Amino acid sequence: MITITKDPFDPGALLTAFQAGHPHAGAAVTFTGMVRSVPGRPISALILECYPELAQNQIAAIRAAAIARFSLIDAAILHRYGRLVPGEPIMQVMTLAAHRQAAFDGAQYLMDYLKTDAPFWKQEETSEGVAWVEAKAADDRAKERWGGEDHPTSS
Amino acid sequence: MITITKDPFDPGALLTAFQAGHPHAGAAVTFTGMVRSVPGRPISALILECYPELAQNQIAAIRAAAIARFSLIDAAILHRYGRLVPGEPIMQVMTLAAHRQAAFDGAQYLMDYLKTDAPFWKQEETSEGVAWVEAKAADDRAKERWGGEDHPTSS
Amino acid sequence: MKILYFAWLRERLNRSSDDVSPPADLATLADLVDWLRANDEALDFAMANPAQFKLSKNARLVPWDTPLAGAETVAILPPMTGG
Amino acid sequence: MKILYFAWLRERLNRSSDDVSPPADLATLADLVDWLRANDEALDFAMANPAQFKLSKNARLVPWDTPLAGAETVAILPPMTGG
Repeated sequence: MITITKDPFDPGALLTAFQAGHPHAGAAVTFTGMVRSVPGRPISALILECYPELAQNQIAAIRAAAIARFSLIDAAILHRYGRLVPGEPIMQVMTLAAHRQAAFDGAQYLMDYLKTDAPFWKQEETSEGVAWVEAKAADDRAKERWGGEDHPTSS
Repeated sequence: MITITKDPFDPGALLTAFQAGHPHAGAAVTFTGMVRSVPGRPISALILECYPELAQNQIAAIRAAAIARFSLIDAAILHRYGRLVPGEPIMQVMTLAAHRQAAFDGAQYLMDYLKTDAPFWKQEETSEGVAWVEAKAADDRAKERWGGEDHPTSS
Repeated sequence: MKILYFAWLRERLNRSSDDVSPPADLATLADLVDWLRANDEALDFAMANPAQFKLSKNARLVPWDTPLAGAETVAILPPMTGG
Repeated sequence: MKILYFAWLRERLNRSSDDVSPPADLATLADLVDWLRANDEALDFAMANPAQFKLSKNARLVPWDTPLAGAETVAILPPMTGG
């Protein structure tokens, strides 16, 4: 269940569809990322560029690694690209597991790798123009807690 | 937003309602706990006993502690009691934060304390009868990663 | 004063609550538990491992050494298994 | 062979792709990048800090020392900022 799309999505409806029909799951974790605008530095939009074929392959590999590592029952990832306005959901990661720690760890693993290894690039649109969002060193560090292999998907 | 109820709930609808109208949030984490039945040892139901007044006060205190500790924008907890069948959602925790790590940490903190400090008691109903679920030492240990104060709500 | 029992403690005692009038010289909730156990063999036996129980006073979880003064409802809580 | 450029690299080069015919003696993707940079001053300048870029071969993220053989599409990827 990997979706790379320009279309808006409904986080709750996505969650309901994902959880349906898994009687052996005891725990589900959902992460939703939204376009954020803060009063001190408001943005009018976030524009995401994507390499869709690579995103599909890369996220499939990250998902398979997460399922194997944390014995997940299922995992799903949706990621949008295009122009999004503040408050709009950008992406959602969902995990299902027997127990809570695996569901939490699986979701965090997916997020940490998506941040650094999925081919999306953000631009912020403000009253002063459009500027590329810089990659964060903190995102590279977050990945290291899982052992930090650089390319879980290269093999 | 604390709900202690015997009524079923829709995890997706709850998530949608919670996320609405928070333009300063960049990250939302949702944990859903479901009644789990495994083929080797199937259960026909999970019966939860509750002390509702204490649950309300206790969860309010845990929620306030989580909001303060992780600078959450909001947090909501719903917990059911009564008789639930496999596949049914038992409870849901939701956090909203500026960034993902705070949303994840807040949700895990809430779960760890709910497991050991919220007055619910589970019984499993199988073909052999009804038996109380034993508290897990692992749940006490999970709480310790946050410093492990025994009663965040006693003051 | 109302005493509440939950889960397997309630089952062992075969009742969910008691109305009691403890003596005025009890200082803490721990003293109250001692007094309750001294007057109830089944409760004494069920609480043989007291460290596993938590206590609430007026629907607030509190340490065992909390003063008994002002307590209208005290609950004796076996290890919780929510979430 | 198709070369793809994304994000600010695409903007700096003012195009999103090139069709190139690299010499047959290039062994790895790293060699391909060296060859591309040697033939394109703007790309050479934009990739002054090469360690920050990742590469893909036929829509798979791969290490820089991956053999070039079989490559139909190679993408040069600035640090990603998804999620």
